[in-house]
Amino acid sequence: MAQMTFLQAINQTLDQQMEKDASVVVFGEDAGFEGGVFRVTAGLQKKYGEDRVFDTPIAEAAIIGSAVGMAINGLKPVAEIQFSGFMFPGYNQIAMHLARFRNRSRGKYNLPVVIRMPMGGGVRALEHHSESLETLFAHIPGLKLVVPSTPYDAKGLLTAAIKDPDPVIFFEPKKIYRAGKQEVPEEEYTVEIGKAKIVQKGDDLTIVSWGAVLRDLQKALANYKTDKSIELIDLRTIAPMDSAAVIDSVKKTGRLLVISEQVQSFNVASELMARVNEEAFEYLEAPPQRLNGFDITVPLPKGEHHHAIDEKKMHHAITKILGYKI
Amino acid sequence: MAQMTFLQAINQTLDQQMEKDASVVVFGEDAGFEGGVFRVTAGLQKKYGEDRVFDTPIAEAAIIGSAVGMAINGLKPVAEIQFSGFMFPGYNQIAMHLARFRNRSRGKYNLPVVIRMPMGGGVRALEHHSESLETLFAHIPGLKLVVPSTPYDAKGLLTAAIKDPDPVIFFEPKKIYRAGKQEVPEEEYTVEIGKAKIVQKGDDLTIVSWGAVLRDLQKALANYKTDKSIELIDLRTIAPMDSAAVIDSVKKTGRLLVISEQVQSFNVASELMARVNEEAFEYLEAPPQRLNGFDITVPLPKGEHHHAIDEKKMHHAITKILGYKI
Amino acid sequence: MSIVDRFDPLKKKMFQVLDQEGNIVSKDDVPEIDDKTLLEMYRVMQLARIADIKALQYQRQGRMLTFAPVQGQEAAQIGPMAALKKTDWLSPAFREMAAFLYHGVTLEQTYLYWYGNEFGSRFDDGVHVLPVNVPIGSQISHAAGLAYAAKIQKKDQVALTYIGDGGTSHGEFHEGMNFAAVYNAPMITIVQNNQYAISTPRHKQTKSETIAQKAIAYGIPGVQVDGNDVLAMYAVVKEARERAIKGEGPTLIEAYTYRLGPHTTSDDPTIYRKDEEVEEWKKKDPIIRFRNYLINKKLWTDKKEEKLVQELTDLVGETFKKVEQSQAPTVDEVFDYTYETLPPYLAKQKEAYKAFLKESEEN
Amino acid sequence: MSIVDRFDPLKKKMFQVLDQEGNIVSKDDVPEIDDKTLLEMYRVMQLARIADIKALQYQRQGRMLTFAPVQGQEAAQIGPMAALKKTDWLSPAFREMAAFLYHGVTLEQTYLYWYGNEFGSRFDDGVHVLPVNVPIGSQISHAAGLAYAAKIQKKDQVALTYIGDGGTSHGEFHEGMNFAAVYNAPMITIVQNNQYAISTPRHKQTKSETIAQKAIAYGIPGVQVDGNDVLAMYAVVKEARERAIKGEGPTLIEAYTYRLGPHTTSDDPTIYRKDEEVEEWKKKDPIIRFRNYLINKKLWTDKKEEKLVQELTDLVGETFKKVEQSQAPTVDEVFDYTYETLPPYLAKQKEAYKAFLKESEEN
Ligand SMILES: Cc1ncc(C[n+]2csc(CCOP(=O)(O)OP(=O)(O)O)c2C)c(N)n1
Ligand SMILES: Cc1ncc(C[n+]2csc(CCOP(=O)(O)OP(=O)(O)O)c2C)c(N)n1
Ligand SMILES: [Mg+2]
Ligand SMILES: [Mg+2]
Repeated sequence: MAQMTFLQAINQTLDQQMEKDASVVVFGEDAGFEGGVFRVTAGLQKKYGEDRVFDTPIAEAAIIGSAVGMAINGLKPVAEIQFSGFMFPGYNQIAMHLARFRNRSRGKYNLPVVIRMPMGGGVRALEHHSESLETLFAHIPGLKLVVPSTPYDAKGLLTAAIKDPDPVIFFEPKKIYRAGKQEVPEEEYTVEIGKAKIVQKGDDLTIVSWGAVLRDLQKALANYKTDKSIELIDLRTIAPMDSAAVIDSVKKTGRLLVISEQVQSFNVASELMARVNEEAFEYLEAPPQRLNGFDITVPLPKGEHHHAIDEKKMHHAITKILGYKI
Repeated sequence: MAQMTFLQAINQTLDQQMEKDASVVVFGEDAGFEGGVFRVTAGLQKKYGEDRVFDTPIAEAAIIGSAVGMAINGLKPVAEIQFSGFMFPGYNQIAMHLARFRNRSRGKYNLPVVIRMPMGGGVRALEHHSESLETLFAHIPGLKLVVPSTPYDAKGLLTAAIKDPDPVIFFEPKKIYRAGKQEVPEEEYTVEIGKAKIVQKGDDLTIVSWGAVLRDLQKALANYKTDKSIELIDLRTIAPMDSAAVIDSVKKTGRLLVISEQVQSFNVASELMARVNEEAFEYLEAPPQRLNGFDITVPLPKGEHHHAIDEKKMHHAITKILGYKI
Repeated sequence: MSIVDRFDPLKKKMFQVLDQEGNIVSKDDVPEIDDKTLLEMYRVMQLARIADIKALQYQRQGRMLTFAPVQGQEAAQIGPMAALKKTDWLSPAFREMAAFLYHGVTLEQTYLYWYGNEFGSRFDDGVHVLPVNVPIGSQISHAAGLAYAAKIQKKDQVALTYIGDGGTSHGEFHEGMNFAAVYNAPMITIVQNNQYAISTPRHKQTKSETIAQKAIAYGIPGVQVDGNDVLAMYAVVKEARERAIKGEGPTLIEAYTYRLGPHTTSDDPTIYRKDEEVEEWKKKDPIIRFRNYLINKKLWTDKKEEKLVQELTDLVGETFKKVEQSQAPTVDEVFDYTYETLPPYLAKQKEAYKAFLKESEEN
Repeated sequence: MSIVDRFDPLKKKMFQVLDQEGNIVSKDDVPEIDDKTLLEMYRVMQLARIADIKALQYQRQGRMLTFAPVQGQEAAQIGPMAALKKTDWLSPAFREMAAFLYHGVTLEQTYLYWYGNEFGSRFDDGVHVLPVNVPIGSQISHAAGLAYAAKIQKKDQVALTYIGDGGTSHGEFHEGMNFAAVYNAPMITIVQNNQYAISTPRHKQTKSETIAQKAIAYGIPGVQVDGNDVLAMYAVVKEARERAIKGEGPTLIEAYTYRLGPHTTSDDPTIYRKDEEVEEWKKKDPIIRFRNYLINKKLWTDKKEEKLVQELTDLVGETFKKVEQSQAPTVDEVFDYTYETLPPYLAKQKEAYKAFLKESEEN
């Protein structure tokens, strides 16, 4: 066991999997020689050589498209998109090929591909560097999408992603890359993709969140005075979503609040609210609520606080849903 | 007034707007000389010349990107994407530029751009020719998205779209291009973007749909025997969505069913269900329901019927929600 | 001197081995191909032609779906595939039925695909052909990835990919080409320049005088070849394969050819091209040219021809019958290939649908 | 003979007017520029340089956000912009502060942008500059569209666009270039080949020997120019503009240059490049070279230099103060620019947020 940041946990996992499995290759813009703009892949090229760890031209479509080809021809590509906001030029390859090859070939070609992308806001960055694009992956059949919120889960989910026969989009909330350390086992382990985690048990309200926001939420909850007990769920996997865990919880608490950095319309909260409606309607003691960004372009840093989810907003939303009476 | 198909109504609208406004230009793959693979733009190049109506190279990013530039420099581009499934290579331009230029330039640059795309299934086509991608546009702040279901609305909405200062994605349900004629006025008129239409009044159930499915739904309703009265809403605009109209209706009926060709997760139904939860929860007499495709890749023609929404499925869903008792 | 060194695309010189009548124009360039292979090449060219003509007929009768005919482009496909090893990869566009058939895809599979069934894209084990690729240009980087994997795994293997003249305008073409070139990945790209992209003529697609010269942007060899000359296509790919295997990277081959049929069965080419033009190109028919060559070489006779055509016609007819009798996709098939394991929410959708179907049947 | 005809990119000949010391190497190529303009060019080069150095300092003090320095590339930006008319369009990438300043964007605006405020992208009326463009390559087709519109509206106007060496790998570069070329749109593309894309060196980006030769793929002229030579950059753009206006289409100009600073303020270039290399390039500083030329031409003196530097330093300091005192975006500003008219559901979000803020304040 060692104390590790989120970023170190990912780096160590890549190292471990490359060591164990010669078919794992790591690449992306600046991901080779310098180890990526965040240094997530630092040291890997030196250790495993330029064939297995390499810089690519600036060409997101080719990064994803070549990963498709590599996977078909015996490799396990772990590709990096420098920021999730730059995945758009590669979205054609993701949605039309990566997600579909298995179905298109009636199971002949599985694509064990992992696409890593730093995501989310809170780092005072330029335009296109702060997006939360969960919906664009979770809406596409055939993709998996995970978002760890702790170093432990980062390692476990990334290990699972690399071993997964299906393509996995691996979101890395960049705000927490270096925010705090946690004990992470040296040896290999997996965290199951598709399973949410109950972070805190409770009976009166279910709050669902994930990624960096979940971390802030934990602090906010610690500072929130109430005699009600709150169940906190870290969704961890956005697709395939563990809505069953959320629904079970809501059946118990009767109240659901989903908190994220996404824009509002068509976000994970809407889908969860829909599923809860479909399967736990009779249990609802209050209308499910969502707290998220607005339906606007993420503002540049001087205005980003408007869009961001801070403790005040969280407390406000919690008070509101707890206070709801039919 | 003349009897027109959906396709003719669009062609006539383009013709009319090009005639009235010299800044309107029409282009796309094969959209010039032959008038598009569906012949929607037939005759325009001959009438308005190659400068204003032209074929483009096969390059969706450049089609959208150049439309951005043209709009900034005084034109009103009406670009065609041959099938909505081929918009993906241009999605970067749509989501990162077309949708954002106004916000990015703090109002200096409006982009009066219309992107037309044939969409939806039911025409026994190849892969990528049957998608319903509403979510991918409606989730992006700054875009408008309309889907007419009648020749009359096609003309009115397209006219409104061309006159709109903001970018509009204009979906054309290809299944109904030539399905039936309707009286369409010769003179210019607009149908307001952002306003749903109550097709049929009712008190016991609100059904929301749009596009080609709405047409099938009308037939299905005619064949459905019930003593309950059903309110049918043609959403028409997906973004900005007229959720107020739906919510008002649900406040009256207490029941909501949303029917579409989309895949299920993160679709328009989820967002509508979320909004209804937020604003009309106390009025609900049954959990809002959705009938749509499954979370799978649209099957090739021999399997497409599984995914498609037929009358049987519609009747089944209606019976189910009408029969629900709390 | 290598073909690519002799045929600088900027000089607009096109590589040819056989002239329009099937006579040898350049003796030294005739590739060494054994008789058995020559005859197999001819057989598959004819098979593709007949299957193509029949598919169009079936389609007109409403018995087959949309279909992208290959007529006129058989040489541009059979020459290259014959120059490959069976373990080399083919990453196709959508008009490569002839290449498919030569490289191990069965006629039944190709027909099943155009019949609208995903099982038509599940090729047999050991067949190194990717499914039909509809989004223009996106197949290039698949090939780049296949080739890169071959290279670092030190396989004796290349990836050959096809694209149309129109496809070269796409960003995906550019990215895939550049990507493969940077890593010297063993890739071969063949642009079938059939003069049109649906209705859009070649000169509206790009201002470059040849497609081959686009290779210069990637620092790789490019060459324009008579795409109706099966021996020229064979020779140039053979050479490109050797370069690729030696670690010298990709080659861009422009196969100058013509689509004799419509773009697809939904297309009416008379709108955008003249009959005379089509007639001109019919004279350059790659099959006739190759047959003349074989006849000159005493490998072929009219009698053999008659027999082959009959045999292939029967085969095509029987195959189509089988395809028509094939089962429509089941509910399980429609759901179960989305992921390796069906996730719970999707399993629920499937079960609900099955229950609905059962209920409907019962009513 | 035109510059592009004399400097075939395949021969790797680079166009130059001034040598490293600012001496004229090719008399006939010295462009005609009046003294006032020459001095204005020099002034803005210095302004950009000083603003750049200061921005880096402010950023290190935590007073400014990420910023993409332009140091070393001033000539590649000022030469071209001086060769344009004010009504010509600039469609930039993100490292064109010098070009911005010359073409009418105020220093306050550029600073405000890098300070993290959208109003830094709202340029004054009549300033034909698009906002900073972050997604690599996507600005090219904006320029193609601007140029196309200029052409069919018969304006005396071109669109000039910038991209980096790394950007040329992108599909968006390819599509935009090809698009403009097909229509002979009056576009000029300048690739600032500063040898790196973040940490990735030029030779890992593409296998082509020059960037200029990529023009051949589009059937347009391409030329490699000494990007640290402001007169050469001026001359080549002047010529390209004439071609463009005559309806002869786009030109691809490779400005061979070097980024002296980090990629952005979050970048540590010592990881991927050697000090010696940087020192070599410092000797080629475009500002020193141009100053020597002006001194030789008796247009400049050390005294003038001292005065200018002081003046600009003050200006930059004062401007930054203003920017630091600027108002943070209001709630209305954050919402109201999404659409021309705020749609009901978004208005609701805004009102709810305002109510929340009011409530929070009250508590
Ligand atoms: C990304 C994308 N855009 C548009 C289409 C629609 N489309 C199908 S075939 C075709 C023309 C292709 O022309 P070319 O590349 O020359 O190939 P050919 O059909 O001549 O074999 C187009 C535009 C597509 N399949 N993919
Ligand atoms: C589509 C896209 N992918 C990735 C990035 C991240 N990124 C920002 S700058 C840069 C390198 C650009 O290199 P180059 O084009 O040479 O321009 P330079 O920075 O040298 O001026 C990268 C990869 C981006 N902005 N857009
Ligand atoms: Mg073609
Ligand atoms: Mg660079």
